[in-house]
Amino acid sequence: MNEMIKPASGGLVPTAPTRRDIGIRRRYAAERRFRFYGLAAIAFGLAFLFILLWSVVSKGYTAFQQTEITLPIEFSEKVIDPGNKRATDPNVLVTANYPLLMRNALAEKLGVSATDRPALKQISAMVSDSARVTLRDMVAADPSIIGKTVPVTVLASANVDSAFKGQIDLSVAETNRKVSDQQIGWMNQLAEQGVLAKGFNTGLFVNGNSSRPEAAGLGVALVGSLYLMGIVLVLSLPIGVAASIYLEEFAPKNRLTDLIEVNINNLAAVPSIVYGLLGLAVFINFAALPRSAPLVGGLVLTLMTLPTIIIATRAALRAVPPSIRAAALGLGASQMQTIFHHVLPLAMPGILTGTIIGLAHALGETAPLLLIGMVAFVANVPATPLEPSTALPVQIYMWANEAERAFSERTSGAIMVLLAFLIIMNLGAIMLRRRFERRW
Amino acid sequence: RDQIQVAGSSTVLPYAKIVAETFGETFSNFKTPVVESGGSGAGLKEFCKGVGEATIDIANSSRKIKDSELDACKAAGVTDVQEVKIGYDGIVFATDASNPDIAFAPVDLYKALAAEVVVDGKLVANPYKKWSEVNPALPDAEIAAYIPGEKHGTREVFEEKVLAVGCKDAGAVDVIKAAVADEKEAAKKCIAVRKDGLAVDIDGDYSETLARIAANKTGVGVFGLSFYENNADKLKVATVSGVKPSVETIASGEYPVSRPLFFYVKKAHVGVVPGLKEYVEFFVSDQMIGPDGPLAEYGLVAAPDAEREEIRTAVEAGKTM
Amino acid sequence: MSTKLLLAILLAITAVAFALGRMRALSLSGGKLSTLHSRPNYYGAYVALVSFLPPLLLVAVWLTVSPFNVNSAVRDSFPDSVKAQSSAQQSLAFGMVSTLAQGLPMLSEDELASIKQDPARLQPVFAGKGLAIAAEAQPYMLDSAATLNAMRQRSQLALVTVAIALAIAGAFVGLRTVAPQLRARNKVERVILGSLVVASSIAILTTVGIVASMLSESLRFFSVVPASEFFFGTVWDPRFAGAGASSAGQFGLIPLLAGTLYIGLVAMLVAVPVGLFAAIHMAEYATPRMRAIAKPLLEVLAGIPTIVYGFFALVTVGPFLRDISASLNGLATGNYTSFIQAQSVLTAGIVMGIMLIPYVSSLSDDIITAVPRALRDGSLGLGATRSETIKRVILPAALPGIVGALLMTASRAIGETMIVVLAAGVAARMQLNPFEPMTTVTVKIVNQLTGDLEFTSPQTLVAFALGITLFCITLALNIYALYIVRKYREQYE
Amino acid sequence: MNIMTEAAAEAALEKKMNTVPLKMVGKDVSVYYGEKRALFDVNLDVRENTVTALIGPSGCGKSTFLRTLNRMNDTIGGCRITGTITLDGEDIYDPSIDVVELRARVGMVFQKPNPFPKSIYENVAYGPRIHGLARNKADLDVLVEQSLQRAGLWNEVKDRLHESGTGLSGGQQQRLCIARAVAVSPEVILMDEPCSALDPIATAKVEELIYELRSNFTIVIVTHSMQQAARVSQRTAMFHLGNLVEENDTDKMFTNPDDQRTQDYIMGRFG
Amino acid sequence: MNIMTEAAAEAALEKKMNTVPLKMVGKDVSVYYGEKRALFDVNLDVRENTVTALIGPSGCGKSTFLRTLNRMNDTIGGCRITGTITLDGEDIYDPSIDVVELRARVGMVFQKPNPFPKSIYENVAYGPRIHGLARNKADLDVLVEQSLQRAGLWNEVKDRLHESGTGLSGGQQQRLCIARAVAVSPEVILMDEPCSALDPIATAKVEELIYELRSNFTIVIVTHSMQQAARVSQRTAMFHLGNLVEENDTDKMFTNPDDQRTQDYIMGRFG
Ligand SMILES: Nc1ncnc2c1ncn2[C@@H]1O[C@H](COP(=O)(O)OP(=O)(O)OP(=O)(O)O)[C@@H](O)[C@H]1O
Ligand SMILES: Nc1ncnc2c1ncn2[C@@H]1O[C@H](COP(=O)(O)OP(=O)(O)OP(=O)(O)O)[C@@H](O)[C@H]1O
Ligand SMILES: [Mg+2]
Ligand SMILES: [Mg+2]
Ligand SMILES: O=P([O-])([O-])[O-]
Repeated sequence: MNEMIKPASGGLVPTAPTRRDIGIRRRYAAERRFRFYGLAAIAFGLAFLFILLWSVVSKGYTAFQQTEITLPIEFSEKVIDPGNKRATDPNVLVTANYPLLMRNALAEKLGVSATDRPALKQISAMVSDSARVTLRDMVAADPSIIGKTVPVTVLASANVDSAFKGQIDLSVAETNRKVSDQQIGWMNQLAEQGVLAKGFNTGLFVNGNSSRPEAAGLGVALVGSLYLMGIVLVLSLPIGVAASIYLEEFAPKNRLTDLIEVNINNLAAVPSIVYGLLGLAVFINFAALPRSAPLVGGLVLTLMTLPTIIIATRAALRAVPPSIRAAALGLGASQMQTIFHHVLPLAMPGILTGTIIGLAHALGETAPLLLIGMVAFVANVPATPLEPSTALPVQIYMWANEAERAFSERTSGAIMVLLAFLIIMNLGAIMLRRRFERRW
Repeated sequence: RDQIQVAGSSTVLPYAKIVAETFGETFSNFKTPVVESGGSGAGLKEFCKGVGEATIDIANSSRKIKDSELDACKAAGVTDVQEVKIGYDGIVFATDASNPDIAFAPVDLYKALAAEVVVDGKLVANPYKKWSEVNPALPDAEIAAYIPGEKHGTREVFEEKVLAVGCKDAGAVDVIKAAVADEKEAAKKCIAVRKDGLAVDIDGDYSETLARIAANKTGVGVFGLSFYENNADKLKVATVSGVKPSVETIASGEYPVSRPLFFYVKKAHVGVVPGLKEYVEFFVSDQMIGPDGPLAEYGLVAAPDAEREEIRTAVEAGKTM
Repeated sequence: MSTKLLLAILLAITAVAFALGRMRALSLSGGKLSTLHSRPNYYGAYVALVSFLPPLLLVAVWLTVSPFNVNSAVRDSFPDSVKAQSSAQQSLAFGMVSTLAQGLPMLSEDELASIKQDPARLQPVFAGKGLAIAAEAQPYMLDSAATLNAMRQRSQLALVTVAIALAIAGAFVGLRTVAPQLRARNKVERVILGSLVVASSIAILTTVGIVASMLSESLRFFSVVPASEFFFGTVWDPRFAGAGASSAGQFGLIPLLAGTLYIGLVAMLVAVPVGLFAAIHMAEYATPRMRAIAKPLLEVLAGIPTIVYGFFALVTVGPFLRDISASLNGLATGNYTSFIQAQSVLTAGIVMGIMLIPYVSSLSDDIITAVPRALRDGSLGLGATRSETIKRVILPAALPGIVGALLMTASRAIGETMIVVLAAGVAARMQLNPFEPMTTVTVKIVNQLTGDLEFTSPQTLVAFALGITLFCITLALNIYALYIVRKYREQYE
Repeated sequence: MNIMTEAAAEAALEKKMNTVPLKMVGKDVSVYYGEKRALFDVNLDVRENTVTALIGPSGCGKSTFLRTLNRMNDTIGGCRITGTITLDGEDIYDPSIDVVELRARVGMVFQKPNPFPKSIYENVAYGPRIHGLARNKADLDVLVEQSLQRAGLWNEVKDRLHESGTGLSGGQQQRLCIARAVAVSPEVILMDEPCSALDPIATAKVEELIYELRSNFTIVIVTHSMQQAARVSQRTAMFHLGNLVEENDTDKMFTNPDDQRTQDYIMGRFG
Repeated sequence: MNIMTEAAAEAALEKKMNTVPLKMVGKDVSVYYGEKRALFDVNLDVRENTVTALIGPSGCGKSTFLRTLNRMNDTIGGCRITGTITLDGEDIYDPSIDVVELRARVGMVFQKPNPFPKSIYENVAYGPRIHGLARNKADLDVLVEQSLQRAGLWNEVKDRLHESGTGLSGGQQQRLCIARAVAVSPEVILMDEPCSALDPIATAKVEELIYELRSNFTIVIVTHSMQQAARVSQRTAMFHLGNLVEENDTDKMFTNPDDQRTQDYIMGRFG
């Protein structure tokens, strides 16, 4: 072993080249160790990714299902419009006691007497309050429905939903949980009859936020995030690339450009909430853009993302070999042509990497949105980027802080949706990048 | 602008959300108001930026607006501010459901959590490590308390209604007064919380406190009543001075630790921003803040009948501060 | 005519101008393109620019200036009683007027007349049109709204006329100047260069904006709390400083700074080796397949929102570390108490480090891949093993780039908030034990800004001072980093 | 060895060049790389439709001087030039001069082959495209084929015009670069050791090409091979340590140089 | 021109080589780049302490064959080799063979100069360092100086050993690469057109070096210059379109080749 480690002497002068021991075994051990470190590093990263994903998915997959109650409901005129005034007062149909319809139908199904008030109250609690809106919308769409009996699907309340998914610990004392044994019994009964069943939770993707977990959805957040991403992409990629090209290729190299470079690096380090302060001061207080609007959010996130993209783009431009530039210049291409025809396409993989990282960062950002009013309860889906909206991470953040248990699976579900977005973005970028990637 | 904009306290947020949502469903000609969260101070700051389309209409607050803040408001042109009380928030102490029942007295909490306590008539750095050292009736577990961070309004209530009271009960006030001449300083010493890691400030929301208790089963956390009620299966609530917190005991004043919740309306916007007037009136109606309303169901402690009536008349009259 | 339509027309004119410019250049060349200074497309682009830029500028200026004119004119038409009110009140009134103006065209003559007679009907009528109007609309507002609409229309009409005229005139002038000797390419390129300069200046404007938006509030803070107490204070306890005069040092920056650096350091200790080794492995050893799978997967780590990491740290990593430390301690000493707290510098550092891995690995991977093949060959041809080649040739060549990547990463570590809040806690303490909680500057910035604290007090103002301080510190770091990179930068090829 | 001697013989048959009009004139040209001075007051004329060879030992400044002729030095940070260089009497360093136009007129082939990482076709078509030298695809195809043929590359690549130019062998790459430069038909072509990666046959082809081109183009070629200089050029300039040692007709230079250093260099006595 | 003829004369004085022992033997070597076959069943012997020159037109596979000799082709994705190559009788493509050790024994100088972006000193010291050839700094200093001197670079760089190797001119860079290879004192040195970037004087120096080295080393050199092949080599192999056309003693090859194609190539009749 010893002679392996000690380098052999001689071989300095061109005397006959004796076979030397160059410590090959030791060097190969080092090589293997080095390789192993790399593998271990990748494995470490991936392991954490999977643990993280697992912890999210195992908690969140149930959010994509929702317990629903499907029942024939009599749209009794006695309940909806006892005074028969709907012709003169359109408000009657809006404010009618729709939940009563639902309760009566359920009570009938379960054979509960109409005078057993405590039981009726418990039955009411099994149906989501959103049933009111569901039924009202049906009546509003077609007032002739009044008096008929129509099968209707409404959401079960969050507590029943959780219980049906087995998320409620039934061993806890009845007073300390949100569903009573009686309700559980009914739930099982209804499930057996096929009245109560789990269905795919479309509401999660189309509904706006709600204070009722069962009716709360990501609709607003999805639209908001789409607006945000659209604005950030459309603004930050061209501006970032343009700025990088100027700084890297045209700007004279002097103190001023040094300062700008340092400054841009520094902007990447500024905590994101500071961009929120800036956005509040500039876009809302000065430019009088509306609060809570994705436009403002997009602008703020653009400013936040720009440094990342500029830094990555400059690095990518710098990595293009000078000989390519010389070749084009030597043919009489202008500097602009050289850059746009040759350098930029070659730098594209790096630029895309930077852009993905920047966008991903922007997509997951909450803090700066706090100050410009996007961390908010918004129920109406925004039609334009100027209307109030939230964003996915904001929704996650807000749901994570909700007291109701049923929100926690939705939080994880929302995280899954966000991750799905990220993965789609990554895949797209990888596809693009693979078309360009090369080694010199 | 066709939407009401609300900002402020995260404590009031769930209630405001329920009202906003119901408002949007009931008044189909108005859009659902936008309710931002961000804290009472931040909400009031936006509120006091000025008057006009670009400013918010309502600030939720889990505390009364401060005089200095009101002055700042006025300086920025927000001269007429309506204060609306919506009810009370109870503050409870709870541990993991697996623990035995706990009964706290303010003095126990003071002794366990204060920075300095009186031992043998002298003020010393808090020496207690276990609850049982503080009071043998308490469990033999290490002290670990998750209390609201200093940014939270709840912290002030905790200090005033628990620590200060406990300080007095323990008879520490006199010792402290003897040591510190200044009245104000003395009061501060009474409510200073130990900083050796046994009392952990939580700057996040109650869900963070809950997660910490889940991770440390013997820890004691401070929660809002509504949060506790929604998670009663995971938590065990402690009595304070022998009273178990509930909507009833808090409404009756038996349970000592509670605080009022407010929102502030920009008078200048009422009647100008579509739906604002209606929203405010809807909020204070018994349908919402009454004892059978959805807010109470969620955990708000409704104000007594007379007080609610008072609130409504004040709103109707457009009384400003 | 709406502004959108106007822009569409301008674009159409521009397109025509482009085509004409190109055609003219072609015809001037008489079929011999080499007589032209530039390619015909450049002439087209030149004419297009001449025809498009001036009206665009006009539209931009007009749209910013004209509302001011119109608005002040409308306000002048308010009754004196309104004018007597504060300007805020007036602007609210104006807001209602413009809402009305929006709804006015929707009304029929009859409805208009009925409203004029009975202002109380105003709200229901508009509500019927789907327009929410506040309760206190007044009759004079209808007239003002009509005036507003008329003035807006006039202004818009004028704008359209002038802009289109300008576009056409521009196209003509452009076409006239087209000549074989015209340096069309240079001119077009100058415009492009101009836009590049504008793009670059955004970064500077951002900085100016950030500094400006924080400076005045910071100065207010420093007028209450002496700078020396802030910068050299070793106790962070802002709660009591506002009230008492004698409580010096309560706004001490040092513990926050210590926490920031400590947690950042731990995070970098995790992220740099892991990220760098992963990057090296992917660039130099991994099969294309593995690279194609592992690299995007690792990048997913960068995309996970920090709040998710925060909860991951809070519910998974923290308790795990605590429990493992308890068992370790138990094995070693028989005393099963944990020496790592669930909330600690270590927890925050590890989780933040994991988040940063892809930042290091992706950027380094690209940089390593960019090292020319000839350098690899040179080293391998001398009998170096791959790892020797990497360690001694490739990494040194890629070093400036990697240092840049690491700096970016480090700055992310310093600017990170949510993970720290959940994983390291909010206790501002000064100590060296990585197993104990600490907190960072960013956490305090967020907390002081979003809390329940009185917004006029130093407690919230201190956030701005913290922000500016962090800004200056990272600036200094970056200047130093640039100096290092410059010193060691090598141009290959 | 026959090629060489034949070429040398031909070169010897050239007329005296003093009467040929000047295409480019360098006057007191000095070049600095930062602090380091690489050229010292070089005065060198390039005659129209003539091949001028620049010779000299490694590092003497041949490439540097060549690059001043089409202002490629502009692209090197810290490179500074004093003196004047004119092209057809115009100062090419005049601020009013468009360097792009200049480089279209004064083309360049580099020492290290630097094909674009694009297809072979695109490599050659690029110049004509940006300068608008072809009206349509057919034109372009013809131009590309001609250029590749002139560079002696057509037969080797005609079946894979759309494969990447970087996949060629070193020699092929360099000939591709020559084809690329020729495709723009500049007035002056600068070549920096264009044959250093070529085998003798390809070299001979390129030399033939140069020979053929000089009736229409002015060519300046840097070469490390004195045989090549003798074969292809009519004028030769000898550099040493940044100084122009001698500029003369090629046949005179290689038979009876004026300067002792040239003599020594040619005889291999220093370097 | 004197150098060349002198060298050629010297080369002509060499003895017949058939008796010299074989250092490396290639048997039926074929190389594929993906689908493309670049070498066709080449059988070539490299004799000990001999300079073997590989000549042939551009793209004929000289570099490819050279790279098979120290398995540099391993580093090219998609490159596949069949046949056997032995070094001292050992199959170098045997799985048990260690490529690092192999490359330490069979060194290489490339066509394009590729100095590391490090100081000149570090460039040369790199090989000895990784192989542990110097016991201490003084040893290493000596080794670096010797190597640079052998590459004819010492005088030019001795004052700036710690400046970057990439700052040198092309010729200087290539000589630096040669110095770097020599510093490891391998048994076989492969050189891929090592002089293509060098001026005649430097070339002469390198040739002299090769001449000197061959008493201790086995050298395989790819060159595009038949004169160079004639001057420095004892054996010459001629490639054409991926085939080995002829392998012969150099003096025979250049005076009386066996193969018609060789004859034609040398006379410049094809390519
Ligand atoms: N970019 C540069 N920066 C600094 N010095 C340089 C640069 N390019 C060349 N030099 C120096 O200028 C001098 C002349 O270099 P040049 O490349 O012109 O020589 P050359 O005659 O072309 O040599 P070769 O025959 O080796 O190509 C050399 O000493 C070289 O080191
Ligand atoms: N990495 C590669 N991938 C694909 N084909 C290659 C690669 N390298 C070389 N070739 C092809 O293999 C053939 C032989 O190339 P090689 O480089 O060995 O030629 P050469 O004789 O060295 O030429 P030159 O004198 O120009 O250097 C050529 O046709 C070339 O295009
Ligand atoms: Mg040169
Ligand atoms: Mg080759
Ligand atoms: O968010 P709070 O102001 O209620 O703590």
